[in-house]
Amino acid sequence: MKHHSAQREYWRSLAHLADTPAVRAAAEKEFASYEPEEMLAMPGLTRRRFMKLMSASMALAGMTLTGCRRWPQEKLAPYTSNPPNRTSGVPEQYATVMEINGVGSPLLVTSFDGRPIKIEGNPSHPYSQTVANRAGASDAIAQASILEIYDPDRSRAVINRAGATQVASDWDRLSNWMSATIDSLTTNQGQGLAILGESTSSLTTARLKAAVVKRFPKAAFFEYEPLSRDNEIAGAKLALGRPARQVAHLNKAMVLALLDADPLGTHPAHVHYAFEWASNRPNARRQMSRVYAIESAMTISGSVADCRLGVRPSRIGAILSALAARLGAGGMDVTLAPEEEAFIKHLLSDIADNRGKSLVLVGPQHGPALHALALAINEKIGAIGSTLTFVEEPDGDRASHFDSIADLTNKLKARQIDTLVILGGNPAYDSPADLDFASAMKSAATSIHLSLYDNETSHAALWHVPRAHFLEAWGDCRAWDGTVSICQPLIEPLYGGKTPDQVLAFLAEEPETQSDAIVRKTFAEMDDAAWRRALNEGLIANSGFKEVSGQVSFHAAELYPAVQGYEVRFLQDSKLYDGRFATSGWLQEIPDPLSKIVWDNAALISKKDADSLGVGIGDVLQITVGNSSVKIAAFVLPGQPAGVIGLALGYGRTLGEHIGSDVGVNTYALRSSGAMFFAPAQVSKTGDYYELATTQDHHLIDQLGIEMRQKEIGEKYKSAEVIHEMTFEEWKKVKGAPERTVPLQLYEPPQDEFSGAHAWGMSIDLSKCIGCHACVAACQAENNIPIVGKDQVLKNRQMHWIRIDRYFKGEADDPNPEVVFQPVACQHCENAPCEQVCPVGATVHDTEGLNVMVYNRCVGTRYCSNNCPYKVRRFNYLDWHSQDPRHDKYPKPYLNLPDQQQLETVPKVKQMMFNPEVTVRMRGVMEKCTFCIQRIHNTTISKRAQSEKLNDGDIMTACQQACPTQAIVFGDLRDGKSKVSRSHNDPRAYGLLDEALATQPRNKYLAKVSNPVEA
Amino acid sequence: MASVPTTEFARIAAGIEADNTTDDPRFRAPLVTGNKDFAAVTATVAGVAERPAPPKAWYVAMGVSLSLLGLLGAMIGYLFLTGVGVWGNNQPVGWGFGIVNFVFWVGIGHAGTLISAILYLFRQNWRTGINRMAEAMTIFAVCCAGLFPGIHVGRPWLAYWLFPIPNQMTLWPQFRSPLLWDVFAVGTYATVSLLFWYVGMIPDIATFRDRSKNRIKQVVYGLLALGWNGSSRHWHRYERAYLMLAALATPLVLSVHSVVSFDFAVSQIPGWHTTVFPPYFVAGAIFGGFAMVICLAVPARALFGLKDIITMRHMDNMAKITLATSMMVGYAYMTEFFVAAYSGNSHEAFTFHNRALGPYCWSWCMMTFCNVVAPQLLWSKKVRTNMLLLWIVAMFGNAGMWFERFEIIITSLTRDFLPSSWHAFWPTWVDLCTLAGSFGLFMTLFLLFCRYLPTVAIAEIKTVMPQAHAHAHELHGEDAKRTDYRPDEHMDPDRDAPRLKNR
Amino acid sequence: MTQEWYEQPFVFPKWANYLLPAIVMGVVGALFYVPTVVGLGASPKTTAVGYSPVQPVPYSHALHAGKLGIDCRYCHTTVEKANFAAIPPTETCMNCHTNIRSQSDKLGPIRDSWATGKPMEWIKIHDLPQYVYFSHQAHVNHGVGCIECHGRIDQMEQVYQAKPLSMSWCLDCHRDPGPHLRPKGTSVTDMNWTPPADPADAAALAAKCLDEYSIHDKAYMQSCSTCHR
Amino acid sequence: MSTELKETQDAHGEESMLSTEPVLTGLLGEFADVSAVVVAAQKTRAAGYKVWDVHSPFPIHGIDAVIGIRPTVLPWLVLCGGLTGLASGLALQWFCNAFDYQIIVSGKPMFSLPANIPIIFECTVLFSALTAVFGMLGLNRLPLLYNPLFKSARFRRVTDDKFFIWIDESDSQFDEKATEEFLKSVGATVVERIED
Repeated sequence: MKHHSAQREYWRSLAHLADTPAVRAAAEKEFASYEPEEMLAMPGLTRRRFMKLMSASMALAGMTLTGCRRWPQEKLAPYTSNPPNRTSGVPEQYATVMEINGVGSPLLVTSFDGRPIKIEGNPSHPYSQTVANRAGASDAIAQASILEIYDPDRSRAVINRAGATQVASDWDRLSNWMSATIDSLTTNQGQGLAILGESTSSLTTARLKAAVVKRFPKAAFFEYEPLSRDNEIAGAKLALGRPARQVAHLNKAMVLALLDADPLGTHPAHVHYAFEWASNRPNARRQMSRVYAIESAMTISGSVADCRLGVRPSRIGAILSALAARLGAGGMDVTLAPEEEAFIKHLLSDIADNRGKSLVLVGPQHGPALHALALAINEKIGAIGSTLTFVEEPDGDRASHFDSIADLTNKLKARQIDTLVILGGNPAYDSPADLDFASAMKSAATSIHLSLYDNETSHAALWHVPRAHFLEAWGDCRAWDGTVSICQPLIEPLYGGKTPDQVLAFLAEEPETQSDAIVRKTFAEMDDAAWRRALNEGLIANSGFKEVSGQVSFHAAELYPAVQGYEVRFLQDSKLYDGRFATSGWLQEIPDPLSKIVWDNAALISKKDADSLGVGIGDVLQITVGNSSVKIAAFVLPGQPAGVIGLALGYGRTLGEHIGSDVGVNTYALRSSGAMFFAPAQVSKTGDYYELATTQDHHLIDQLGIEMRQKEIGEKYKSAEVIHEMTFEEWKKVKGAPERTVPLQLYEPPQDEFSGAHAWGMSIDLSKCIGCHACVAACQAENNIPIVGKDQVLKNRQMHWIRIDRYFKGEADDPNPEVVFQPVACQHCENAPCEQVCPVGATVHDTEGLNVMVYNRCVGTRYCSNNCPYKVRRFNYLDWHSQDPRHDKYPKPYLNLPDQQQLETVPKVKQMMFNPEVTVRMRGVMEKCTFCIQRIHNTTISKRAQSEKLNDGDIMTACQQACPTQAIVFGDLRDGKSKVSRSHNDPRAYGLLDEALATQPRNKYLAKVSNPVEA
Repeated sequence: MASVPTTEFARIAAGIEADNTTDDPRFRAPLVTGNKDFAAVTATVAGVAERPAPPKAWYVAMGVSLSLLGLLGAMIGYLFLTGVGVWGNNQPVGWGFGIVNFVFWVGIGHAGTLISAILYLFRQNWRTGINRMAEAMTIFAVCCAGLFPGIHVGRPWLAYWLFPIPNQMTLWPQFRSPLLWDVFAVGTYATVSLLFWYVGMIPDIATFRDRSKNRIKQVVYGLLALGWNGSSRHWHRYERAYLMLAALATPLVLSVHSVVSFDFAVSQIPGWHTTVFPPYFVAGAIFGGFAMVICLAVPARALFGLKDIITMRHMDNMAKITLATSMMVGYAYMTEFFVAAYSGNSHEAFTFHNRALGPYCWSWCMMTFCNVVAPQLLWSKKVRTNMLLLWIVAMFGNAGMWFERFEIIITSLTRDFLPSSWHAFWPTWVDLCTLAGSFGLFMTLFLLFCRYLPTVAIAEIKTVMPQAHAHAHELHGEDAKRTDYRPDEHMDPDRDAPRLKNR
Repeated sequence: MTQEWYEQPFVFPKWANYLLPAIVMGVVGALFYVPTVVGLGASPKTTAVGYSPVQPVPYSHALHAGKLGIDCRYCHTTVEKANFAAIPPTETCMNCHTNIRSQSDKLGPIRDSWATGKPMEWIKIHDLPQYVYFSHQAHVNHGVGCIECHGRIDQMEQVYQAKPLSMSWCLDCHRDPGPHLRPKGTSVTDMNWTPPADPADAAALAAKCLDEYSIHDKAYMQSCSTCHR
Repeated sequence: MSTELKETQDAHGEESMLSTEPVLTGLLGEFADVSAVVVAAQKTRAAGYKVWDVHSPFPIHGIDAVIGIRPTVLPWLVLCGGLTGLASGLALQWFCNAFDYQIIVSGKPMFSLPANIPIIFECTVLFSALTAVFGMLGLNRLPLLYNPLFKSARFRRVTDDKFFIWIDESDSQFDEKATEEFLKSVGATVVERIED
């Protein structure tokens, strides 16, 4: 997709920025109306290209009898005047940024004739780049935002809920209506006006808040995030005497101690952290870091740790202060359980050997004191300044999110607030249960909620205002290190949504009402050249937070009271975050990295507890915290610490639209102000059963199967057929190229067959993969892969072209099993077993060694899938794009030519999302990973056409590009110097099942290297 | 003449049945009992079709069969309009009931041609009593079999791409695929079996033609009989052609199921990738086929009064073959386990371990019991000659063969190489109804056959009756002794056939 | 012997014996006739070639490209840079037609489109299946003339489909590209260019072109992935 | 069943091609059982008749030798059919996969006999079987729906239990009276004139 790499047009023409009438006119022409149905007719040429929904009508053209059938007449609707800097049909890329919980993740969005269709990380931004200026990594959530913008369920109109009835309205009516209120507010200086916002680092928002305060001095601002990281800030404040943000430098940390911290999984900067972490796993200098994880839940970071200890959350305090005491960082030593002792013994010795190269991190669930203590330790071991630095925290002195929401609720209950403006968020759903925010909202005379969806909070509010998606709007925000990025729209708001800034500007009576003008004003001091560069690069250089330094003072941590019974631990969901993404089908169907559960959350429970409770997977538990309780199905997760029940937040939405409603159980119900992250609980068995859908280990109930699986994947840190691995010590001894034993073959493989100019190949490094599923989401977005819904996943019909096999190594009752992630896509075997069995030659090889799947030739015998030893082929058992993923338990017949089904049943808005370069498959055909052949061809074609040379790295598969740790490498094996050839010659390289079946895969895995302590 | 049928039916009604199963070295055991002459044989067989109305049981059976056939139609309609997703197939298990049923029916479809062809080559005269019925069963079973590959594909309207038809894409089938071998093998088999069946029927249809009283039957049978007039010259070439068909059909019948077994043997799924499959499948097919013939013959001979023609001896012989083949199948099962253990291939070993003890062990037990244990009863002559018991054992055989295919196809697919991809298979209601429906199709065709076509090879039966030889023997001798042939004495049958003035 | 079943004797008429030859001849005839008719009737040569819908504006390529000799790329700007040949925006028409024939009724829809901003809706003629990925830049930049696929556009009053655009037709060229290439320096848009008459020269030229554009070998050119994804 | 002669007989036989008047085509003698007909057949042959035949409900063992029927050429036709099938099966696969459109499949050679054997075999069998059946019908000149013999009500039992000897009037030795006598003498229970 690097058509444009010649002149990297990451920005739209300057004319678009200035809001001149001419440009508005142009924009109007470009999107004649905001009705997507009409928009479809617009960027004409490409209409047929993005609605690739007719595979089979053409397939029919091959049929002697219906060859005469002409498929529906198509119209060509060109622009009336070409927009500047755009070649029809050539995708362009714009830099923008997506903000979650006050931290921006920089993105590069591919736009196809005015429609954003794919998202990548911004390669020129330090917090997303993996290969400088070439590849930027991202995560599943960012990838899925492309689905969100085209979600037909998004709210399309302002809604007024005066009285019982809801009235569709529009922004003007609202503003007129508001003017009265605003007048009264101006008279009393905004007394009783409260504005509740999400956490944001936007400078524009800050500016506008000030402006609002200027107009309404008595207005009160509140901020709430259910997954707040305020503890870290408070901790730093405690230790340094001033609020500060901790920036870890994992590439420098050779010893990493994680106490309930998850820098690779849930940290706002996890993409960058994962990249840094991977640089030492192991690195070119034959060094390898060692990760210690002491955690009360199975996290991604814990799963890739070399040494892991699962403990109750309440033990973290004790272990940390013991650590502090023994390292001489002060505090009193406490007696630890023997396994804890044994564990920190190794940790201490490693830290001793790696002064200045070690780092101790504590998770945001733990109180400020623990963070302060951790900082004291880091001070002591010389981490601060090398592996850990401080930058200033914007608005660090604000009330913490939890206090803020509590304060607001009390004010509301006390009727001190009559006008409540809620900018985004969904407090009615995710605020602490004991506050009962939803009913508190009612006591405000006027309440306005701005949000993408007409959700729980919107229903509790008087007005709902549709929000502009970040791909539709202007804005700005700052990455974890404070670097400012501008959020620029890829498309005009589909439903005329507003940004929070626009609402604030309205309240502040700013002259600018358009989001672009509002943002530009914030950066008024930048000249156009600088501004253009900022847009182009996707960041404003040197705009990071100032470093702060200060003497870390020691503060004794109060230990948690010991808990005897069960403890629940609330988890940030790996996909739905805090529940705001519950409406995304892609995210719902992406399996949880560890449990592999889709379309549900579950009570994660250890084998030990499960046995003592006498429950298995799917048995419903009743979990009671304080006086509220929920019923939720149990899932026995290896590595889950005994006595701890893990509960993912974000499920059980009641107003999550078609996709998100009634999926899983709402665990916020158990979450009260006192205990936001973990709490003592009573757990009992209800006797009910609820079927959980997982994409792996289904029906692995019997001992026989379990034994065979363990045999296939091998013992801890030992190689076996499927998983090759070695310890760091062993690896240091390995030399030379991998030896491949070729089993006897019937035919001498013909030499001339793969005669192409290139020989495409891939390699996947098992020691770098953290199972984050960014690749899965990226593949889904790139290749028009449908979702199938829970019922179909139960039948194991999910369509992901690349899946991540997760294996637990060690005995079934091992409290700390080794976890291996193995991404498996089509291996593109040179002796592909799938090909010889296809009766119509629908899957064959091309001369560049790709195993190509020709959808339009496929009749769907499924023999190829049977004969594929990797089971990476996916069959369109039904017309997935047309199916309702939630409610079609019994598939509905379609009474027309099958190839028309998608055209007629897929919402037009959704059709805008399809990647025009990839055929949208119809029912009855097989599909599978193509190594992103559309990227290969588009790049090679344009390179040849412009007679440029093709360099290693010019072509990147979607999964490779998204991968934060660069575990996936793709390239040309003919080019001996290419990355991929080098890793194919790495001594660790092996072809999956190659020894057994001589399939000669073009994808090779690099054996996992882990760095456990010698027992 | 007219009185014969009545007394005949009376005799049957009285339940008098001769036991001709004992072998007495002194004389050849009769293959037609109830000391019938030619006319009586003709009358008995033709009587089935000439009755004014079939027995009540026929109507009942036909009613059931037709409703099942309707069900089949509905299921296929739903399938075509919705997608293969209405079946239970999933990601590891790409082939479910569709192919299980296909292999099952193809297996059934072997006994017919096998009985006809092989027994014919081996001069097993007793075949004449049952070959027609068996051949018919073959044809109908192959119809059912042919149905499934057609409907199990994702885009059935494109299934014709499996045939090498010139097209604007200049694309051809991929001949390395066992599925394509199937297309040719099953196609050939269906064609040859149909010819074999029809050629065998020509003289008997002529019999029907000459006996039928209403005009429609006379015309229809007349057309089908092709003007057969029993000329010796015709008989001469007819027998040659029939012999060669038999000689061709014998390797064919073995090849077809071998090719079907290649669908599995040529792939590389543990449990499929096995060299023993071709003989094993053929043995299984013969076993299943004979079981099915018994299941059909037992009621048919009772219902249509054919006990003197499909005699105890026939049933006894079939029972013996069933027993023998069931032992072969049992042996094949053991071989599989031995090879799995001996090969040292962990996947192979696990697969068989998994079959016997895994989640699908119930189907393995069903298979073993029905195909190996139950037929052991046939060692006892009491069972072989007790039609009810025999029928029950045969029914076990049929069920067992279905479970065998389920076993091979499903359990191997549910757990192959990568443990991450293992997944169970469960049929949906559509799967079950389609299976039931296919029996509807089979039974409907068979019942129509019983009603309107010669269910027994009349002409062939006559050749194995003593009257057919009588004292022709010494005449032969005499004829052989003659030395006074003149060269012109011989007439070349291909030229000097009797001239008939037809204008 | 009772003979009640001889009552209605039936004998086929004599002509019945001519049924056989009749049937045989009929079948043999059908075996040749039906495939021929179906083959010819259904082939894209019959169904696709000559497809010529009436466009909202009777734009004459014969006039613009032929008489006036406007280069294809004046309107279809993207052929060398992109996979698709862009249909010109209304603006392009207006460039000239604000002055020339500015009041012509035929141009009414163009003027409306320009005024309202609603796009023209031309009817697509050269319409490939959705799963076929044809790239103009891949062909145009390697010496394949427009005429190869579009025929004598410069002589068409109303554009029609000149070639079948069927898979076999594509393959004809992909399997032997040489004769369809024109050397560097000759314009691909030149409708009058013809290869040398002398077969030897033609062959030599073909070889030269294959070399100077480094055209892929046949094996690559007929790989499925070359056109399908 | 009367067997007396009519005046207008074989004199008009030939020109009555066009007329509707019945023409004698030959004599049909009925026999009760196998032995009778076999004996009669031997005698017929000994008597030097050439254009005659035996009709029976089933193939009579050894009758060929008695009448003196030479082995048919059918087997050779079938052999040719089989070879044709073999060749076409092989050619088809070679043309499709190795010649007309070469596509790389599983890194296997474009053409390799082992993979082609099953289909070659099937084609061989198919062609042979078709030749056998249609060759047989062809040589037997079937279907022949109309046949003067079918006019005889008795002859209907040739498919049941009766045996017939047919002597055609075109036989050089054929003389209606004499032949009728002859047939009676060799044991025909009934002799019938078959007219056309």
